[in-house]
Amino acid sequence: MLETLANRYTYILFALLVVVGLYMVVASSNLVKKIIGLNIFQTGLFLFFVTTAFVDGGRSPVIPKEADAGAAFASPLPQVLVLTAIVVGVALTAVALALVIRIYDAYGTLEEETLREVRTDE
Amino acid sequence: MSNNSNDTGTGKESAPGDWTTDSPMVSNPAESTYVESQIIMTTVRAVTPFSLTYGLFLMFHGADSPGGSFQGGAIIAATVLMIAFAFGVAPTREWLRNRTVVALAAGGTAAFALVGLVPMAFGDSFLAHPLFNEEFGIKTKWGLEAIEVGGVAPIVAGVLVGLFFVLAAGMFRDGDTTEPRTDGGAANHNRTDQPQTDDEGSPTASTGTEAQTDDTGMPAEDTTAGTGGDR
Amino acid sequence: MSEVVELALALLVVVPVLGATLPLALGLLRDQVGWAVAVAVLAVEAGLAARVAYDLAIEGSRVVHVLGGETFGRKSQELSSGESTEGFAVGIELVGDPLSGLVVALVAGVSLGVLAFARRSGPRGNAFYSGYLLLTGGLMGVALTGDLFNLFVFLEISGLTTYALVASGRSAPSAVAALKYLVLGTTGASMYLIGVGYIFVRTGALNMVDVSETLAGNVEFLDTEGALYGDPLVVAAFGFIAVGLATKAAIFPLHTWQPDAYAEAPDTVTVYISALASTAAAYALARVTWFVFTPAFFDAGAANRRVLEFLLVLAATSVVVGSALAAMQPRVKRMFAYSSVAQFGLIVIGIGVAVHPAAGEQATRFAVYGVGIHLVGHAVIKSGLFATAGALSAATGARRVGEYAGLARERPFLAGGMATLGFALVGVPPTVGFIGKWYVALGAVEAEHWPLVTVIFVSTVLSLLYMARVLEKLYFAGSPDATGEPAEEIAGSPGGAGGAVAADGGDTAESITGESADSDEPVTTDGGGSASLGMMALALTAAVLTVVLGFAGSELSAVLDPVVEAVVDAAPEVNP
Amino acid sequence: MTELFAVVLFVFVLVTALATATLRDVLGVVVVFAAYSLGMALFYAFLLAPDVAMTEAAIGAGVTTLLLLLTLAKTVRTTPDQWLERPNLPALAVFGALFVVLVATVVEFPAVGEPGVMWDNPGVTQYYIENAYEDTGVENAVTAVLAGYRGFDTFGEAVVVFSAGIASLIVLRQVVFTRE
Repeated sequence: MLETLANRYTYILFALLVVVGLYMVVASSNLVKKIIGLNIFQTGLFLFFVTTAFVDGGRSPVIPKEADAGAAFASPLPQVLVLTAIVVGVALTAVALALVIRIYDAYGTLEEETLREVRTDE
Repeated sequence: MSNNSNDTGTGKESAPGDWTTDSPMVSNPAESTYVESQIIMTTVRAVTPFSLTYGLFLMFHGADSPGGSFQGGAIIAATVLMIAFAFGVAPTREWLRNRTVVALAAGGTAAFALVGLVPMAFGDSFLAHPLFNEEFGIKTKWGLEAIEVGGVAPIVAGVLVGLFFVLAAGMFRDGDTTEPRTDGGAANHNRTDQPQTDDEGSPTASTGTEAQTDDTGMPAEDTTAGTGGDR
Repeated sequence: MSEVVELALALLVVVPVLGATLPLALGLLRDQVGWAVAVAVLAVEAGLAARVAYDLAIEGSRVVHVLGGETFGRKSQELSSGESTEGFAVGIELVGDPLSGLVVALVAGVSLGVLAFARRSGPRGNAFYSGYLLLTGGLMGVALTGDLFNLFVFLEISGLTTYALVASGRSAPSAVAALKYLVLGTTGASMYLIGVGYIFVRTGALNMVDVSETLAGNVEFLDTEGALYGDPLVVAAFGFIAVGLATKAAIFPLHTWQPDAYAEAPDTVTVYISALASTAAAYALARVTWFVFTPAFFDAGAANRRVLEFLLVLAATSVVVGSALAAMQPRVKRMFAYSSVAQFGLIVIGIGVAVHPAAGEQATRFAVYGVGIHLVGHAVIKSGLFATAGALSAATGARRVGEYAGLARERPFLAGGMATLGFALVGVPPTVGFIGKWYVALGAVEAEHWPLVTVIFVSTVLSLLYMARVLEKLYFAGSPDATGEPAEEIAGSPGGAGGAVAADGGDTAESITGESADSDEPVTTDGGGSASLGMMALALTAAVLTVVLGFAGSELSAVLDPVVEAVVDAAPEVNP
Repeated sequence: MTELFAVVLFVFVLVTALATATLRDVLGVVVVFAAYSLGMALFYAFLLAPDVAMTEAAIGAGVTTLLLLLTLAKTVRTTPDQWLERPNLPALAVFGALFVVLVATVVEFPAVGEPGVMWDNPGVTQYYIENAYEDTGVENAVTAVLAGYRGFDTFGEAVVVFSAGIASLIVLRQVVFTRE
């Protein structure tokens, strides 16, 4: 069992990062920290995809014109998916931060609890 | 709440959540925390050519080695941000002009779509680069390069720089005036009877003083005030 | 590759995106061009959508647009055994079938129609209309893509723009609602992506048809022993995908973003997203559940069945919880928002019942009818209700149920529309709301899911309760107890609304009425504001449309027949 | 040697991730998060994904960090009353359960670096490796797939970035880009 897990260490790390990220989203009171948590969640997911592309003893997927037949390459497909997802992630982060700035502007706080109090006073 | 804002004129209390205080634009903490430093400026001057070159290299060299337009565009954007940190946002923005940023972002998107649409004009699919080879003898590779260099890189560079400027300028407020502003280019709708439908409940919006102005009805000079205010 | 409809599939996605660059570019020259650009672009879009929807829905054809052409299209490969495979996609395909045809027509119709509302209600500004067009393009992509990862990308495009549009108003709570939506929506999309990753590890494919064939063990190029249905990773993948898409469709317990987002967004945006945002996610869930996993998957083992039943329990819970919470809301928009939670629970029940092992062919048929019709029907009903509520509040300032007292006398047409749409929401014949609900219920009865039948019945009673509350206030309560509403306006506007109805005649030319509304509308300068003709027209068109669609129920279900066959056969054809 | 490198990376990434979750000072969290992103970039490079690594370094560690810092500059930092966050026990329980579920699925995966089913499948992945250069004339298979085979994804990605720009204008209600 232990060996099974050790052989899958990046997948374990994926699981850990997903859980840590989601925990931050739920448990952090600070809005910026929630967004960082979301980012950690997503990078864990990227690690998962990159791992599926990985081949032990292989090469990165830059395939020269005359590739020698025996050479093993990492799969380009999951890497492309991750590239796309990283860019999607930063786009979401940017919009989230714009919202945070606006919320701060209106309520003067970034702490969720304080925010809740301010809003119930309305 | 914008602790260092130039709280001029309105004479109201700057309570959190009150949008009606303050000048039309939030003044800019990123700007006011800016400290002019000869060392940083010199360093940035020295580094800029190299990082720009590296960005361009990545952009154009993604075909045969790792890297590509995303990374290249991001590094070019990062270079601009570096300049902004060293020399201040307002001068950088003046130097770069809004038009450039918009042209990069919108133009990149349009270019990407149009390159993709060309094959469709010949009855092939969207983004069918091999058609260029069949019809014009242009290698497929150049189709890929076209969307990468002509589309993705400008979008990434333009939007990232734009995002930085927008976030740095902060929340736009249309203000502390009860008079609807007018400007020449506005469309012919009647602004004064615009129903105020999109806000309720919040003390910020229901104060009503700003209620009837239009967000895009700002005179042109005010639109640069976010960063220009400190000039 | 020169079939007009094939090309139009790609254009449906590209045209709004190209259009979205225009307001910004033209904005350098002129302010306030956004609305006009949006009308022009979406008119083109509606033309394309009508053409596509005709072929897909009426003719019942399946159209594939291979993006990137032959080189990046389907490949067959020589096997070691000497045979060649039937071909797998190495690129991305856009796929149109009757179900996506319905959604395409809905997206194009609603996005054009809501513009009539937006003309007066705002928000204005070029950026807003750029976002609006991008959202339309994103939803078209969701409707048409045939690739699991590409679906994620388009879900995120539509998500990102929706978050921004929710916060496009002036009010501060809208920003909080948008951030909440963003966090939950992104979490949901990422969950979906985890599921896609798990599937990818097992099948090596992302194309929906290829994944479906590989999971079924039909493809020779994959060296597995038969179907992959029992594989724990595949079961987990369905779990993640279902949770992710259910979050985006606002299913209990991850529905909490929806009431806030709907209630706090500007009226225009509420009308738009209530019709389409969750609808797109529910459509995606239906597509993946029916055509990628297929009924055979859910019949393959106890674990598979349990996952599906867990989803059904969540859906049933959101029907009850949504209805109950709706009945308790004093604010009209929030009440309708909670009602959406219930309605999407109903749709997900239909999605699940259609593929449940206990469902025979007849149950599947009814459930598919129910889902297809209710997806469209609910979009029309709910956007109509929000439009009516928006018009009423623009005209009289009333935003709470209590403030609706006696408004029927002041605003007979809007009140009539509200009544029609309300009955449709409850599910009273002959409206489209009845047909959708009826088919979902019939499906549950056929499959003998008695608890689900009970849930649907209870939710109907509850929805009758809260709609009755609104209608009772509108029609039978005394004079308006709200604060000095402009009574002097009564004379003018209802007549105008009557004119709109007469001119409108139940067709869907909202844009035309919207524009005429702009030119000859009487300028009113009272404090309460007034509902524009465009707002009225949209509200009343929706009301008329629910009845028209209700009478067209048999035609709608005929449209969905090919979908039923595809689900029952569980074998979507691979295009040559 | 490589094993040691992997272990060090694993620990570094995990520790920085946990630090972002537990530290209370937001500026500190942002700095740690930048380090975390760099660690992830190294991890991607280690797993033969140089393109992803460069993107993560430029976007994750660079741009995201800059945007986060800018946000903090626009808002006020409250000096935290304590060093660490208080643990949220219900959330810990829920996500602990999620972790157990995830690990239960993880053991089903092929071992890291061992070609899985996806590789036996002579379908998509092998096709790219064998034909990418011939089809597109591009040596970097990632670019070939990104701009060629899956060019529509990249189109969607470009639209997402553009949308983000538009969205920030909408959210902050700025008209700064409409006129000079």
